[in-house]
Amino acid sequence: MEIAYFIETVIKIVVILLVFSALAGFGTYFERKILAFMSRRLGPMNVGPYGVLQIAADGIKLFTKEDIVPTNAVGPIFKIAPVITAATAFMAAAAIPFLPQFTIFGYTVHPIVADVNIGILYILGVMAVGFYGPLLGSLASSNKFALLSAARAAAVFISYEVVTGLSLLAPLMMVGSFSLIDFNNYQAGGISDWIIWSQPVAFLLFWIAAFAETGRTPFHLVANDHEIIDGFGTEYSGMRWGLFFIGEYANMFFISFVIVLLFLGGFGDGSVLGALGFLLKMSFFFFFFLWVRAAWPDIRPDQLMWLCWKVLMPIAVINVVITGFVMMF
Amino acid sequence: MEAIAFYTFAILTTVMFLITVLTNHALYALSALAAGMIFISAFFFLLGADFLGAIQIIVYTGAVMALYAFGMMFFDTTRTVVESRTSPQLVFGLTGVAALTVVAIFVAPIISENIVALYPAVDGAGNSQMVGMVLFTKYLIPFEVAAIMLLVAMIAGIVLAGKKMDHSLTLMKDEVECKNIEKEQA
Amino acid sequence: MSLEQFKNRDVSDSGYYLVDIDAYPEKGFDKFKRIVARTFRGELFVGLWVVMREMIKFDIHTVQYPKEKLPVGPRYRAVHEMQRLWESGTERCIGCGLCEKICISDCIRMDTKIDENNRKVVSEYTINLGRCIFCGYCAEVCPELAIVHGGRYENTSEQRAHYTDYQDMLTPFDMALNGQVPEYPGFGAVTPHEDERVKSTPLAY
Amino acid sequence: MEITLQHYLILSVVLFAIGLIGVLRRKNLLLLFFATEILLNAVNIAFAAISSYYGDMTGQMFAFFIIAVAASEVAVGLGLLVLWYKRTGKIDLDAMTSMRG
Repeated sequence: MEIAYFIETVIKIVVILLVFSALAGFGTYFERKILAFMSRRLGPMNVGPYGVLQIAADGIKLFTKEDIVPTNAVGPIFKIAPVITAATAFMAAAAIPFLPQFTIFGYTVHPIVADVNIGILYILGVMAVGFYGPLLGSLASSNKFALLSAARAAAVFISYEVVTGLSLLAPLMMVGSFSLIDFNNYQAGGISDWIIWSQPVAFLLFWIAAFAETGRTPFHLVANDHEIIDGFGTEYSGMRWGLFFIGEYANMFFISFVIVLLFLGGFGDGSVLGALGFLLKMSFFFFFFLWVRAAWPDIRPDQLMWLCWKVLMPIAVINVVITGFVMMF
Repeated sequence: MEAIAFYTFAILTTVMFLITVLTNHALYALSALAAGMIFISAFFFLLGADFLGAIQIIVYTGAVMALYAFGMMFFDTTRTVVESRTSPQLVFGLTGVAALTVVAIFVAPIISENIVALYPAVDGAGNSQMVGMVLFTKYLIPFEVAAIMLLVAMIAGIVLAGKKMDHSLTLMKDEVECKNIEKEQA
Repeated sequence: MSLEQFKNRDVSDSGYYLVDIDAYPEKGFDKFKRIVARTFRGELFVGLWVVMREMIKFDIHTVQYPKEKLPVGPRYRAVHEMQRLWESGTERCIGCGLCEKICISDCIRMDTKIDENNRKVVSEYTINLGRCIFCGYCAEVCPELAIVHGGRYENTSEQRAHYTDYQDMLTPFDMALNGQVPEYPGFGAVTPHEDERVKSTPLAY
Repeated sequence: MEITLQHYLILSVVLFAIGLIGVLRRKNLLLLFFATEILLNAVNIAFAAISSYYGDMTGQMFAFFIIAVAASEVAVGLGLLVLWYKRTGKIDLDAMTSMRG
């Protein structure tokens, strides 16, 4: 039993790693295609039919590029920083149930690596660690633009951690558990049981904060391309830069899963329909990341901090207080 | 299984903290300390203190170390830090003596036999539930005091690092010197 | 519209209007009100809707360049062509060297020799297209209309040697015979009934 | 092999000693702060271990309060550090001699 459990866990880890590494690659393809369609272009078309093999071409390019470590950079930390980003993104995936449990060849599979009873805290914590990648990478590359980016990244991530945590408090109070499986079971009754109906404010806040946590466009200040070259990635090249990218896209996928599990019912009662709906809902949130990138401009750093501390955080606190009162009486 | 995990993380933590203490490079120290903090949270998970482990990751690695990193941006991180070492023998000797003393105290069987659980764990409750139960009954006042302390610290941090604090309110020596220099120039 | 009309046109009713710019809010509460107003007017969602509409309409404007090429205007002046005579098929270039002389970026280089018939022929002729700025002086100065600018605009290459082949620039003789060498209307161009007016000499001009 | 409370306590002491080395030998204020963090974390391990092996939540509570104290210490200490650096351009412990009179 012990051995079987061990083997199962290892297989699950390998599957998640492979699937989401590949998905992160395809994420770039989807992003380029959708951004292109939204601006009346075609996007990548040359490699393979409709450019679907673009990811392979990109991968070959990234792997074969010269790996440059600048002279003044702090070598070991410069090299380890991209690994941190990618690794923490996949570590966070350990507590996410990707599908309802299913039985195959008489063996029940739980598509979650570790159902820890502090799942959400764990995910938040590991995603908080994820920003060490940009931070250490920037500090180590001895580039002032990278340093600026690191300062912004630190400020944005720490600030929006607050919003994420506070916005999650209210649903946590209702469910009474940190486990994502418990969250899912709480909303298993159907659409009317979804937490989004009872906690719309928390949902919106978490959604907004998710953009900051993943560093996507309206809050794309970690690597603000049009102001500070490529932010933390300025000195990076080849696969090291690619690892940053994989981390970012994996994070987008995982946070889409988490949003759906927390607020939109997850996989419901665990039927095939529920699993399909789960993937559909998750795809919508991933699509929304790209949609927003096509439509909205970045906001200024001071506006970002203003939004966090003077708008989102008070709303989150008020939401928690109101939820507490409603639950008490 | 537990022994493997314990020894792995014990060695990792020790190595990381040794790097933090002994390196001459501020960035190495920062990274090693952050890694050590994460490895320490592994002990908390091993001990069944899940909530504490998550808090360790979120607060220590997420917030405290980030603040340090923020602080480090004011200094040159790629330069090596020169420590004026006076007498390493004294440092290591004193530390060894202190460590031995603490080991003796902890390992002394008299103490460990007389410990009785003040707030015993409740069966059937998860770790976070137990933490909540104890924290909001017996330790409510310290909890509130800690909250106020954090608030005070936050305001103090804002005031200290704010823009208008380039000149000191207490040490007026520099300003006097500056004014003297200005007068001389004028 | 004549120039006089254009000068006297009425600007006020031709679709121009002043954009209504509100005063910039100074106080904190005014700023808050502006944010609320902007949020609930749904400007953000208008942006979302516009890009989504464009995606659904799928009105793609991409030209997939190496496969599809946009037509080039008839008077486009790009990579040089060396012309031949229609009648005899000999090269028009007489090796005078004026183009080499006038070229301001020094990219034309030619070498001539006297052949067995005691005629001067161009033995080597190169134009470094990597340096050419397409000013058109060489075509301007050519007394024989031997060098002209053609419509070929793809002049990238991986090797400089590719820029130096005289034979590439010579218009193929069958094209010249078929009349595919384009002549554009305008001053100095060959008119349709040129044959009736031109005397039959080896050099038509 | 079973891991007992003694293992954790000894580990805690080892880490504490490492922190002590740091506190004694560091002259750079920022790195001195790092060493104090190691001290606090070493004690946290001991608290959590005792709490776990005696089935008592008090140890974990103390660990929480230690984390809170560490967070406030960082906020204030780092503020002072930045202020000091802005004023003098140094964060060397030996350079802070303005109280010597």
